[in-house]
Amino acid sequence: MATALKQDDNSSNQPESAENVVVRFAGDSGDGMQLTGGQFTLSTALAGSDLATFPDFPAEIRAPQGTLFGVSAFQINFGSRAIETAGDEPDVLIAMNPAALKTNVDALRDGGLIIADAGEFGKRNLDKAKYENNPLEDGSLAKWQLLKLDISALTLEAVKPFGLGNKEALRSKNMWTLGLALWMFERERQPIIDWLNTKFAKLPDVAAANIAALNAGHAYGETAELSGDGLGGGHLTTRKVGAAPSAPGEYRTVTGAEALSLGLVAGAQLADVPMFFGGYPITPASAILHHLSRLKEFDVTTFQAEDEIAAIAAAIGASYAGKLGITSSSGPGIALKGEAMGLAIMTELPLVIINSQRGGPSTGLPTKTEQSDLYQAVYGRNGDAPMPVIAARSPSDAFECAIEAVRIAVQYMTPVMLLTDGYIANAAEPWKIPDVASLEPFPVTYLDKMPEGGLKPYSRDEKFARPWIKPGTPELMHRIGGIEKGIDTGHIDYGSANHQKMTEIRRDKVLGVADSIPDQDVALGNAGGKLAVVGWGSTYGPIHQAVRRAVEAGKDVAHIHIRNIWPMPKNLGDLLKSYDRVIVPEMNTGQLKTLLRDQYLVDAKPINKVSGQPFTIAEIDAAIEENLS
Amino acid sequence: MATALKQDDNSSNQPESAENVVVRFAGDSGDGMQLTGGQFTLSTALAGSDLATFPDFPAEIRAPQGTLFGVSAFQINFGSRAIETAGDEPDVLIAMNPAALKTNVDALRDGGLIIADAGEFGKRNLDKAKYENNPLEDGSLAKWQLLKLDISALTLEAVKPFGLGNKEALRSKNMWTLGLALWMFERERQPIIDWLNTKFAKLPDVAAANIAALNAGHAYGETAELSGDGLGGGHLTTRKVGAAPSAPGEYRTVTGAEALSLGLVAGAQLADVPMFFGGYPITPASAILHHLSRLKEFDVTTFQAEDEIAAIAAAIGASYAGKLGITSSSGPGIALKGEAMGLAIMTELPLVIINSQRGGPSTGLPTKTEQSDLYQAVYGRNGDAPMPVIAARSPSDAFECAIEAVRIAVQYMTPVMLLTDGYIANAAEPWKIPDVASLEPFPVTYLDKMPEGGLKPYSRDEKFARPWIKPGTPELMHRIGGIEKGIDTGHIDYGSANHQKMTEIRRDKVLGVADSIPDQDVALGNAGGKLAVVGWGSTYGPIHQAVRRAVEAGKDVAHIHIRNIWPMPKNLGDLLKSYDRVIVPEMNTGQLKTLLRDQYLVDAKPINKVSGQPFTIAEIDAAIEENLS
Amino acid sequence: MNEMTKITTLKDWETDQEVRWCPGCGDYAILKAVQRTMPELGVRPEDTLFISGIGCSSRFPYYMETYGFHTIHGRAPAVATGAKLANPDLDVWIITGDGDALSIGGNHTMHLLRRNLDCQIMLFNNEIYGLTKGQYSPTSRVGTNTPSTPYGSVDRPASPCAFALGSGARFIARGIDIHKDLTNVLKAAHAHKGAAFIEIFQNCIVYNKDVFDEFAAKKTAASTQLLLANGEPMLFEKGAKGIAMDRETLSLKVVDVVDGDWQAAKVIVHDVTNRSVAHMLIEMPFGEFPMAIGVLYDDPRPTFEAAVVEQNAKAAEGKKPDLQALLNKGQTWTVTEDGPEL
Amino acid sequence: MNEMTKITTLKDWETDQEVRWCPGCGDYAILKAVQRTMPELGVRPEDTLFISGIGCSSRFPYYMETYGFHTIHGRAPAVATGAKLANPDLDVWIITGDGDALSIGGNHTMHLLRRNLDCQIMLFNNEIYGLTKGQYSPTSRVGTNTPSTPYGSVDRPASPCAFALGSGARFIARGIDIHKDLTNVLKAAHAHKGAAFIEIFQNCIVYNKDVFDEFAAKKTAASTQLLLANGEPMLFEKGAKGIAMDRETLSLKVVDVVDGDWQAAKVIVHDVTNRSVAHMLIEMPFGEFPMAIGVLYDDPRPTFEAAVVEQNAKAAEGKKPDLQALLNKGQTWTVTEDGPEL
Ligand SMILES: Cc1ncc(C[n+]2csc(CCOP(=O)(O)OP(=O)(O)O)c2C)c(N)n1
Ligand SMILES: Cc1ncc(C[n+]2csc(CCOP(=O)(O)OP(=O)(O)O)c2C)c(N)n1
Ligand code: SF4
Ligand code: SF4
Ligand SMILES: [Mg+2]
Ligand SMILES: [Mg+2]
Repeated sequence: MATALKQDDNSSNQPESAENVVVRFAGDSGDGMQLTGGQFTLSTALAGSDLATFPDFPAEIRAPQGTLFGVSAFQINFGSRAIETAGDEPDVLIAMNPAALKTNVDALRDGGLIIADAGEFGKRNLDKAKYENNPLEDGSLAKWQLLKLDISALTLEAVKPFGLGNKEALRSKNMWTLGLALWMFERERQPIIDWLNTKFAKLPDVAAANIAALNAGHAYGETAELSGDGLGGGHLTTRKVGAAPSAPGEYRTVTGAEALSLGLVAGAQLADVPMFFGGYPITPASAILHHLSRLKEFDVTTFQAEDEIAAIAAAIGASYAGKLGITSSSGPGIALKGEAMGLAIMTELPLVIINSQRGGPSTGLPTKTEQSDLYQAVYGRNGDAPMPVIAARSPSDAFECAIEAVRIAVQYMTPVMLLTDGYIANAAEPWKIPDVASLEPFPVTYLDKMPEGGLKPYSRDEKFARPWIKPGTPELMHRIGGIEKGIDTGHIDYGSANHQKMTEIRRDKVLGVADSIPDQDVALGNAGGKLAVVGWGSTYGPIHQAVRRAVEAGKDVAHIHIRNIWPMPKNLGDLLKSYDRVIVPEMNTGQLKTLLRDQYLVDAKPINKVSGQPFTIAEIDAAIEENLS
Repeated sequence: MATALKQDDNSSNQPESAENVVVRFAGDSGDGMQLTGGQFTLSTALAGSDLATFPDFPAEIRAPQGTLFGVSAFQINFGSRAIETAGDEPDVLIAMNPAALKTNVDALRDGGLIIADAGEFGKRNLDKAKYENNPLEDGSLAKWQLLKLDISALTLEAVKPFGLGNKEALRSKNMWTLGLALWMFERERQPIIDWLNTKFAKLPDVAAANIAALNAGHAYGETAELSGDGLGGGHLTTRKVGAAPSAPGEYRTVTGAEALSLGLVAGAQLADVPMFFGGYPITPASAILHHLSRLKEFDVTTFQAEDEIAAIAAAIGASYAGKLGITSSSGPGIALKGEAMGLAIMTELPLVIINSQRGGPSTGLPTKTEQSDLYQAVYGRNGDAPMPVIAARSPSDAFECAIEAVRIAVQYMTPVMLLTDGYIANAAEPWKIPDVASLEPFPVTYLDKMPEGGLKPYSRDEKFARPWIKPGTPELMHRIGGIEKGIDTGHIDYGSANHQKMTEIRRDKVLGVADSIPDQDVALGNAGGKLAVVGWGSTYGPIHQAVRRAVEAGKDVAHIHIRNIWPMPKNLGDLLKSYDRVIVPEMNTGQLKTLLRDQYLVDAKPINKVSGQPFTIAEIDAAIEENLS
Repeated sequence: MNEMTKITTLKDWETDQEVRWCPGCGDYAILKAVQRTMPELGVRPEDTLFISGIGCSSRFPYYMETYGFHTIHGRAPAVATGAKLANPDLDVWIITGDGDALSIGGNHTMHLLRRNLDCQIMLFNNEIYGLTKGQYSPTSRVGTNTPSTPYGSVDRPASPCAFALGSGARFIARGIDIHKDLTNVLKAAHAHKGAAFIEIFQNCIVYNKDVFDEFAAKKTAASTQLLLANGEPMLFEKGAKGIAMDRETLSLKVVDVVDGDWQAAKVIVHDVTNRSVAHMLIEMPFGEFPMAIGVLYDDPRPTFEAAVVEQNAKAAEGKKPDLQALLNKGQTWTVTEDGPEL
Repeated sequence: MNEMTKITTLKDWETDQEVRWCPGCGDYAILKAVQRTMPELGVRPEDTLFISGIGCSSRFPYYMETYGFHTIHGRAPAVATGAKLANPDLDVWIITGDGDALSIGGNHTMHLLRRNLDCQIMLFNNEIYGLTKGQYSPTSRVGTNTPSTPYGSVDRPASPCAFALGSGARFIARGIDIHKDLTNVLKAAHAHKGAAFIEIFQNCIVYNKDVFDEFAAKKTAASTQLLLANGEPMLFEKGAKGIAMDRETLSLKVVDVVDGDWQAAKVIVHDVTNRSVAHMLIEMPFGEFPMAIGVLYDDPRPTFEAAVVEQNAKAAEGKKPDLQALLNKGQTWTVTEDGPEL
């Protein structure tokens, strides 16, 4: 359990060891908090701690400085044991201005530490944050520890030698703060210095100033006897969060968007087929487009289309032409692609559709996370239009899921929907880098000559997949389209019996995917028992932690996390029926629970949260408690 | 039960009385079979028989004459008792050419009657229909009664006096055939003559020729001693199908598309709000656009948009501006509207969305019927996007459903999806014309002055509906949009608690619609018992007939037909649980059954048909049989 | 102008919502220009409707104390069409961006223009997707480096005004966010009965800073901008240069004007109703030519909503909206207790 | 032309599928024209890809013995873009209708044109929605009576070629379904490297019979058609009339040509690279002017797929697609049995 920075009344200089600590950096959008958080993450990962992060952006537009809605925050939970969530309550809040303090302080654990840049708490900023009095002075923060530093002034001082303008100079505030944070948790500065030197290779002055600020912050921690309100006259000391036990291997940090992009590249390589990616920018899906457009040497073509429909249509065209078509968007954009998904289903072409879910409905909450597109993924098309759906649970899981999506698409000649969400897309975690040699290839074969008995574009293999034929292949000219196709021939066929049969084939083909996926496992706890907590996607972390606590407390609870949303693993029904109760926490109003109840007639109870924020462990704890009694 | 035209060996000249007869007119697309069927329907309705029809069009494009895929058919089932389906098997098939015979004869009841235009059975037409020999001559039709007439020649003869060209003259073949059919079933010719005179008011020659053909066909029946193969040397006589007992009142025939259009007009009048209809042509939804564009005097503005998205977007714009926005399409077009539906949900504007379902997925089977868009209706949007859904069961029910959809939309300030299908849209049935005075008005009130406490565009009444404010109203200027809205104020609000609350409000508002709808009734049979057959939409007919048979045979079966697909009637769960078994016949792979199982955890068993054709009674019979044993 | 209309001031057009663009964004200047212009148009806030799609620019309606609808990406023209048909008395303004209007929304833009719905369309062209953090847009120049084009964009850009003309627009103008003349362009657009298309060069200082400087910068404006005025010769460089027609190549050319004698130099007099010349002005390659600013084309035609209203009225003429009669239409029959009768 | 390419005949381009248009439909003539032209292009069926949307016209690919994709309504240009980027060696033909290309699909059409994807776009303009049984389309003239406009349509029609030009097209041509010259237009389009836009006037004999007769009818063709040929004077009426530039109004006019002396009449020589004149030819009001038929504009620019291919190659230059290295990119650390080390 988290031990946070507590009052240090033994004056010892030894770093205190903490199992895990939650730190939240909060500042104005212009203050570079995401960057600070990202670099802190890196240094923490390099120290071997396990970690999870939660970048919490403001709404889309850069807000005027100092306003409440312009606050950008980055939370990291790191520890010497397995970390699965970004933490319920921060132990430390670093607040770069009044607005950042106001919007974030309530989440801080009672007794937690506030480090505030007192230099920014002038009248104007206080007004903008709608503070009548200066909270650093009026005692309103009494239940927390408070450390006031004039970070602005300290930074200006530190970078003075580089002769930057005031505005420019203040840009290094975040590095000063990072320096202090690194000191607090005994992290190495060198990787950050290297990074700064690379980043500002063309602006050596800026690099030097930033490094100076970083060092100054660090030095400040080391030399100043930090004390403040609520520190009880004690000093702030460093906390060492040790390395988490993890399997030997090479590691890096990875965000969900990165891991997913890498997984797609890996999938295409394993399938031995070039990739065509059609996208249209939308938050939070754009990151995948951005990542892939840098990977052209991997036979990746990216196409920024005029809209989401064109993006999927182009991907379908590319698949027909023999590349692997991939498209990606978020809720509203996925809604627009529905008609074209039907075309891919009817023409039985491989296609991967990625949905980085965000808060809905409509434009909703573009920068907040949610899991409310499961219905849309499974059911959201005209006609009987079955499509495999899989969901990633975490950044590193996204890598594997992407490969799996590609495998299903090419082996079954079908579109596949891969669900991720805003939280996974932006969150970072340490990732044991897979050994490429250990990944199993699944090379596709195109039909490239006339089969005996003539060309039948809708004949099927044992998986019910039809052949993939590249235009350009002599003799195999054929035509496909969205009207019902005749069995085997693929010609237009309006016949009654044919439609019945083809509908069944399409259904059975997709159901058949279940033959190629592993049985559902139990992530934690026993198979069978009193209570199963069933999740999918990014709720993995809080569910897992809560179930772990419950199991450790001797309770009969299990965690089941479903990756294959459709079709589901074959044993899932029996597994669920082996529990007295099943609860399904979801960041929506109860969507997976519909599938479970429909498919298995189990009394799955929904536990729902739709606030744009991930579940806290405590919320799942409470649900477990309630359902065990 | 149907008694069809049988061998007439008592040579009696008295019309035989039949409980119901199924007649199928089949010919080339150019032969005017839909028209013939329509007029026969009218005359039958005028005679007071109950009836149901099933127009069976060829695929979209006019095919070259005489081809198999160019056959157009029209089936009518009429009787002196309640008729609910167009009939499983025709008793009489009128085949205007070899292709029509070939594609339709197999459905004919053993011993049924074929009337064929022998004049069209030349080599060319036989070839086109892929007949090696002339089936009228080679004995292959032996299990049916066969009457060969050279209708073409007889028609030419009849219209000779009018000096039309050969091609023009042959156009009257269908009227000749209709004349014969009218004779066979002792129907009045006058209404048809009136109709022809009106239709061809500007072409009196054409009118006269058609009337002459009609009279000639009729006279032919009366005077010729009709005999043929399989008639066993007997004569064809007339069959009188009496009037069905029906409630006193004024009647007319109506197709689903007509009734639905009329219902929308009625709904708008009852709500006292002008209608704006935005559509984009698509089969089979276009008919609604066509009907409404003729009703401008009812304060109806129709707008043919550039695509389905523009059609719904314009309807939303019109609703914001204070009219009732309505949009209509079929499967693929509805898929395109998904994103905009989210906008209507978020902005809480009234909107009616009509989906005339057709065979899917993708372009699918545009002219065939299916019920496979229920998933899309209930679940097919991004985010938690609840929307009321209702489904019409028959042409005349479509009128009431349209009014109901309008009522829910304006009373709850919400988009509403109204489901119909290709079968309902095109089928005709007798309709007891409602007394307008008996329809309950539900006039809307716009907010038109500043309320006490100031303007709160997202404040709510007891139904959770927000006020409807027309631009142009002084003082009440306000802004809405697709981003999450703050409680009451409607300002942009990204807050966590607010989103949670608003999501719940949107859900609860829609669930609250259940307070304003009647309890689910049992259409036939007892509440509680061995087996409930639960349907929705256009499967009403075959289910009802099959259950009637079963009940009459003493079986413990009930028919429940759900109009309110979402939210469902409050008593539905308990009602379903009062049966030992529940089966759900649907023209899809099992969509309503998902809702029932999810909502009530009842073991609803799907009975599915996806052949583009309505269920036959026999198919439901079989399902009942199987599930009773 | 309705004589009863109360006289408004800039303040009457401001909402209480905090404006949320990046400090320094060109959108602020446009907002102020609009708020400054509205009082001069003699219109009432309650009759005014701002409709936008999605993008930084599309936040605009929240800041106007009028009716407003922030719709979905690309669909503002369609929503506007419905609103205007539902209430033709509304004064409809569409606010959109280069992505919103020309990428996802190109089709609706074109159909609104060809139908000629009476409204003003203000396209904030910053040659970038601002809201989604800086990807290239259909108007970005070849080679634009963005997160989605790390090696530079390769697509040939669209020209908003050429697109509008090809779509059948009857009013086309160009303005610059911080240019004081913007007000006049807005007034001309408002005066035009029908769809008025205005491309406004807008500086996205975060993702595409100063891309328009080559002609928008004040210091060089005299030689880089051709400020158009109807009935006036097409002069720039303080009258030292003008635009004339090259009779050989049948295309425009820049000519020197000596001593102000533009007639001698055969400088063209701007006729806002000349569609062919408008086409040439729009397509003049910048660099070789100055950038044409102001009203390029203005030649009204009957509007869509007027035609719809007229047709609706005509079709309804003399007909009574009798619902019962409508239901009873066609051939009917009566069933009495004894059975049916015709 | 690949020298190895086997010589094909019309038969090689016909499928075994029954053609399902209405007897007499103009589509038949176009199909035959294409099947007749393909052998002359020296291309191979297996390298040829026909992509269509939805509509009567869009059934076309089923009848061509090539690769073919009958996609969804309006999206053919987008599908084609993906296919061509995936395999730039394919010879891509897009078949579309006035509804498919200009109503639901207008946006994709415009973006394909501005990007300049190398392909041929054949727009079958019959000024009606054929497949859905005769509603008016964006090209239908004002007053068209259809099931959805029982009182006549009121929308101003779009001009396909003007739209194409406004979208940045670099090749624009017009043809007539039954006109023998259609083959030449197709050949010119195929020869053009880049997006070649062809509007074909197509007679829908069921729902919009003979609407083009006023200029398509053979007997009056001499006076109603201006048949364009590059480098040739713009003459019609058997040389008795021509098109010249009105120097006053800066627009086109019809002039009489006496004794074949077109130079004297200042008749314009058609230069397919003159974009301004192309604009005027496209917008010439029919009646007052003849209808311009043939290649109106042809001035190639680099193509989209070539630029993409080039950039991809350049970006990959010297880089090895080493997946393991990619995964290991950035700062990594190693965990041994004893814990982490940098
Ligand atoms: C359906 C849909 N697709 C994509 C997006 C994401 N998106 C929002 S604004 C925008 C582009 C904005 O560019 P522009 O219209 O030029 O406006 P600007 O922000 O530059 O003013 C995009 C791609 C969205 N909101 N909805
Ligand atoms: C998404 C969608 N909307 C509507 C339709 C119905 N639809 C099919 S073709 C068509 C228009 C056809 O017109 P055009 O493109 O001019 O082709 P034509 O039939 O005249 O050759 C329409 C509206 C459809 N198939 N899909
Ligand atoms: S991102 Fe650009 S366009 Fe958007 S508000 Fe900031 S400066 Fe303006
Ligand atoms: S409806 Fe018209 S366009 Fe379609 S096939 Fe028939 S004649 Fe041709
Ligand atoms: Mg922009
Ligand atoms: Mg057409």
